[in-house]
Amino acid sequence: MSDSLHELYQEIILDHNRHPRNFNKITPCNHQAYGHNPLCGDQVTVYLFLNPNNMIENIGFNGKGCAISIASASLMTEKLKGKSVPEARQLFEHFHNLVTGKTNKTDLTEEELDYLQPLTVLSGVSEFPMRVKCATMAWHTLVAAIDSPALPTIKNQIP
Amino acid sequence: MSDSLHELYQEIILDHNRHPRNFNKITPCNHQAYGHNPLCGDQVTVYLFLNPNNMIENIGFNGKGCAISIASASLMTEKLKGKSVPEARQLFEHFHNLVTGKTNKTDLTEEELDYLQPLTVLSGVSEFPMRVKCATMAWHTLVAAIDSPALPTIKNQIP
Amino acid sequence: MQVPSTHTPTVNYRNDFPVFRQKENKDLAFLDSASSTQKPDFVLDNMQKFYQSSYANVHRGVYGLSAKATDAFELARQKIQHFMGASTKDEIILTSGSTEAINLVAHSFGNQAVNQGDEIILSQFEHHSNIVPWQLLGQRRKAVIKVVNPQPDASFNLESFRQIISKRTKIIAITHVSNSVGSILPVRDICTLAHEVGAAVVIDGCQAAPHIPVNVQEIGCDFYVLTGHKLYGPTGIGALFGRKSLLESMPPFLGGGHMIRSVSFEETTFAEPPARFEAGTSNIVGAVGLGFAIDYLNRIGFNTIQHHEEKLLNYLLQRLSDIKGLRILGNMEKRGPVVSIIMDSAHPHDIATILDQHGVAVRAGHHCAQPTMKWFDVVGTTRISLGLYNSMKDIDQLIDGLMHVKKVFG
Amino acid sequence: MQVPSTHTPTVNYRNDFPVFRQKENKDLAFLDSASSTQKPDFVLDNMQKFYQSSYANVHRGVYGLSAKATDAFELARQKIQHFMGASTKDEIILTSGSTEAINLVAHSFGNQAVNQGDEIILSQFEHHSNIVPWQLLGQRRKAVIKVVNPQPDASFNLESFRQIISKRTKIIAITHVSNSVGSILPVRDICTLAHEVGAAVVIDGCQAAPHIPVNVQEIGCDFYVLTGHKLYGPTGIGALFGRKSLLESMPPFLGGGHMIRSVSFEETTFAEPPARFEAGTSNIVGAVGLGFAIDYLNRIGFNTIQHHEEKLLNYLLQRLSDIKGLRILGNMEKRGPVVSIIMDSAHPHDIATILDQHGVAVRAGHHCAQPTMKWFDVVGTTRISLGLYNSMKDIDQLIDGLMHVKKVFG
Ligand SMILES: Cc1ncc(COP(=O)(O)O)c(C=O)c1O
Ligand SMILES: Cc1ncc(COP(=O)(O)O)c(C=O)c1O
Repeated sequence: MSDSLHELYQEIILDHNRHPRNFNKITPCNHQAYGHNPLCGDQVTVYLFLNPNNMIENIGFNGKGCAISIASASLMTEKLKGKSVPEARQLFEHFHNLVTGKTNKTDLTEEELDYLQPLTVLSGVSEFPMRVKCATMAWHTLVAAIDSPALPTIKNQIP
Repeated sequence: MSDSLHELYQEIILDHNRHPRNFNKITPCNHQAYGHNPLCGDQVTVYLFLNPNNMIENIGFNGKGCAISIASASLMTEKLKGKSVPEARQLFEHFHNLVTGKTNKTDLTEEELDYLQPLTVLSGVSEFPMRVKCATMAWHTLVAAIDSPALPTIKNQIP
Repeated sequence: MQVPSTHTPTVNYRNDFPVFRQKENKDLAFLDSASSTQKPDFVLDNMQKFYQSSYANVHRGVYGLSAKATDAFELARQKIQHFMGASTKDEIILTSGSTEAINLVAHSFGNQAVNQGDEIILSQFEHHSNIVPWQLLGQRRKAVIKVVNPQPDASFNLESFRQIISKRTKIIAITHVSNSVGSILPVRDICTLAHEVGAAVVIDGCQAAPHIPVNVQEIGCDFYVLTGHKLYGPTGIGALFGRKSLLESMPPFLGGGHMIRSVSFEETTFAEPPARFEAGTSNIVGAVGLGFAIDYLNRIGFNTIQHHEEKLLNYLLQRLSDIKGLRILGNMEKRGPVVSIIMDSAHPHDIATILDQHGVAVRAGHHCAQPTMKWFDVVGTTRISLGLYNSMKDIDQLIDGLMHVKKVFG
Repeated sequence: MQVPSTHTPTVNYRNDFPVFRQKENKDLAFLDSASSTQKPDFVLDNMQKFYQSSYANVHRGVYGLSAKATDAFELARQKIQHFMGASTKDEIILTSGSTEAINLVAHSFGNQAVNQGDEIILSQFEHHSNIVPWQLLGQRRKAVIKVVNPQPDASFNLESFRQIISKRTKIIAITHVSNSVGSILPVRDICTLAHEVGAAVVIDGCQAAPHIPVNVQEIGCDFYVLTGHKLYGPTGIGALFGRKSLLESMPPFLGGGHMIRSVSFEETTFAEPPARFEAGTSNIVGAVGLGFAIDYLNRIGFNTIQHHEEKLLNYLLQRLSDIKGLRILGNMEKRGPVVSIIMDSAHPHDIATILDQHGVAVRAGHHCAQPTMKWFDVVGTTRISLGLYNSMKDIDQLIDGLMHVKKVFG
């Protein structure tokens, strides 16, 4: 197994693929968006519950996709629960730089690694340009969910 | 001047181009057709008066075209006046073979040369494949005129 | 690392293809020919020579170069005519690919043949290029699209067509060989059936022409399309066969130079087919190149091609069937050299990435055939497709890679 | 036999073009570039290399070759973007040529922008490819075609457009440079004028792009088309610039693979531009080749190109004006390097045949611009058009040939 492949399919990624976290439609939910890669047919829906302070109080997803896209979505939900919207956007920027190879993992400081972890396990994607979209699809869909108008009915629904 | 060019633009051709014979709409006229080469815009109309014995009693043409097409039309009208329709068709076949190079002028017997003359002056066209259409346009139009339904009104018109 | 194959191919067409002489591709197992084929030296070198010594615009120049180019271009049309078994070269229209060809038929033929409430029949296994143009036609003409389903084994039988066809059927548009799972449709019988109700049959031959001999007269179809880049030819060129009597009654599709008889702002009249359907400057060198690709195939001969590819296909199917947790879509008796697989544990994208690391090029995804994917209830597949240059070794290399996938994903 | 020229060209681009190295073309004066240009080694060799080492279908494969091909293809789009001065590469649609590009606009934009009684304005000097698609649109939408006439010197002024334009004008489709007589249209001012009444401007840049720098943002047009084979690039490829906001609101033209978001028999949704307008497999290598042609031109630079061609054009016009009984169509101050001539005594076809015997390639006929011919009241012309590889010697050879024509026809 080549090094880059090893890097790409780390055990933690395979684990998140097999057992994706937060793999459900959350309730209550006040923002959601659907993402879709027409080239491969992969699809993801991201569900958010943002509180009045613009904080991600809860997050979930479901969909179909390759190991990279499922693991990335799963890791994202773990990472973002409890983060503010501006923090989430900033994390996406850093994550994007990492998987496109704009930032090199080995150049990151301890502090930065700490800030990004465990998302850094996906840095191996940068060696596979055709797979960058897989790694970022959930994140793009997250941004779409944040930017979409709130769904008041669901927010106020009685469980 | 190259030999083939010399052969193409013989004095007799240039003369027929400058002074085309039978260059007019004849009266009476009972068959006519319009021919047109969309690639160069050249156009010719052939007018016929066929008598009840299927004899070309009179023939004329007009139009616009290159030296080859005008000379060919002019020579054709000279040749065909007084010929029967089957004779005209046969002449076209021989002429066609000549200008496409299927028959070589030098292979013709005295008798054949005599039969075809003066159309043989156009045999030089066979060296210029892109010009074959110029030499045959009037003849194709002639056939179209023969095959078109008779125009009784013109046939019977009082001059 | 590779399981050594006990088979040796009789002829090595691989040597004809420069791509495999590149250092980095020496061990490449290219198993994505259904997407696009590699090009042999014969085609590339002759196209190059044409550009270098005989190139000019066609049909329009009195001068020598233009005459040469025109002859080469029309000779290519003739080669395509014979390749498709058309009765005259005026039945061959050169297009930019099969997609343009199908759209041309959908507009020029479809707009006048199809009226409100009429039916267009497609098969469930069409490529998007043979679906979307008909949907757009359906919208324009308020016509209905009807779909013929395959048998459980993914083959198609005539009976399913007979059940759906009706007097309102105006067009049947079907693939000859499915690009995603390899089903071969009974095109000849479908044509007979269609003509009983006066419907026209359009056949998408993209995946058939590289593998089996095509004869439009024997098939009895009204339109047949193929594309050059899947036929060992250049990109940007395709051909449409259309029955002469139909072509003659069809209005033009694109407007432009060459397809006219005369133009004025008041009135424009159009040329005879095929010129009427070839607006603007054609892909001259593309057509010439497709002609050379046909020469190349003819020189090998379809007997040999079929023999070679069938042997490979059987070996491929046999080796795949040995892998547990791997499913082949469709278990019909006969198929084109295209196989779609599903692995329980791994997604097609992940499979393709791992195979790529093994020097195996396959395609992952929906293969522009989303309805086929839906039929099998999958998002996508991993597709293995064969070409002339493939050998047993390529298949061994593939199997080796698939074993690795299993190691990673269990 | 030739009148020796006292001029010597500073650079000999001729050496870059393999066609002139062929024995039989050593003395060829190729003066038909407006019909199609010859191709430099740089373009041919790089296309060949691409086919030999980086070819695969684009956008669809996970494997290395496909990624390489996709990068090259998208890089070509970027080169075209910069060449045309578009603000993003999503505004560049790759087509099979300018003819398809214009038809695309006439359908996807025209069908929704033009309604019964609306007006489409053309100039009198359009190529058939920029007439027929608008006539067909006019028929579909029951709209009116209006034509702007040139000045007596064959130039166009803004005033003539102002007189014809109205609130009902929805599209102005004009050539940048006339392909038959070389008139240059005031495209920038026409765009300003058009936008005052809310009309869109479509510019046919086929004859401009090889000779003058084009910047769609400076011009301010809504659509601009060019074609590869007249730009020292391969056949079968063209490009359409479309303003992003317009493209986004336009429905697709051709249906097929790649242009969709999702397909089912019930409902199909379409991709964003440019993919929405690129159905099926593109002319991948054609696009890459066009990119190399642009590289070639950029390397020389338009300053140098314009300087070279203007010098030749002036010399050509001067030498032609010395010939009695020869008339140049149009005596405007500025023109593209395209000159149509009429000789009193000889028909264009005869002139071209005699010139061919002198090794001079020119075009005789209507140049797919019958309305222009009618405007000048001629059936056709002999057209001399210049390219990078031409030199004073070519023009001397032409003049020599024309003297011969006079000897034959008086
Ligand atoms: C001004 C002009 N427009 C359009 C065209 C047609 O372009 P294409 O060759 O891409 O069909 C041409 C050339 O033939 C042209 O000169
Ligand atoms: C069955 C089938 N039809 C149509 C197409 C589209 O052809 P083109 O590549 O010419 O657009 C393809 C290939 O993509 C195909 O496999």
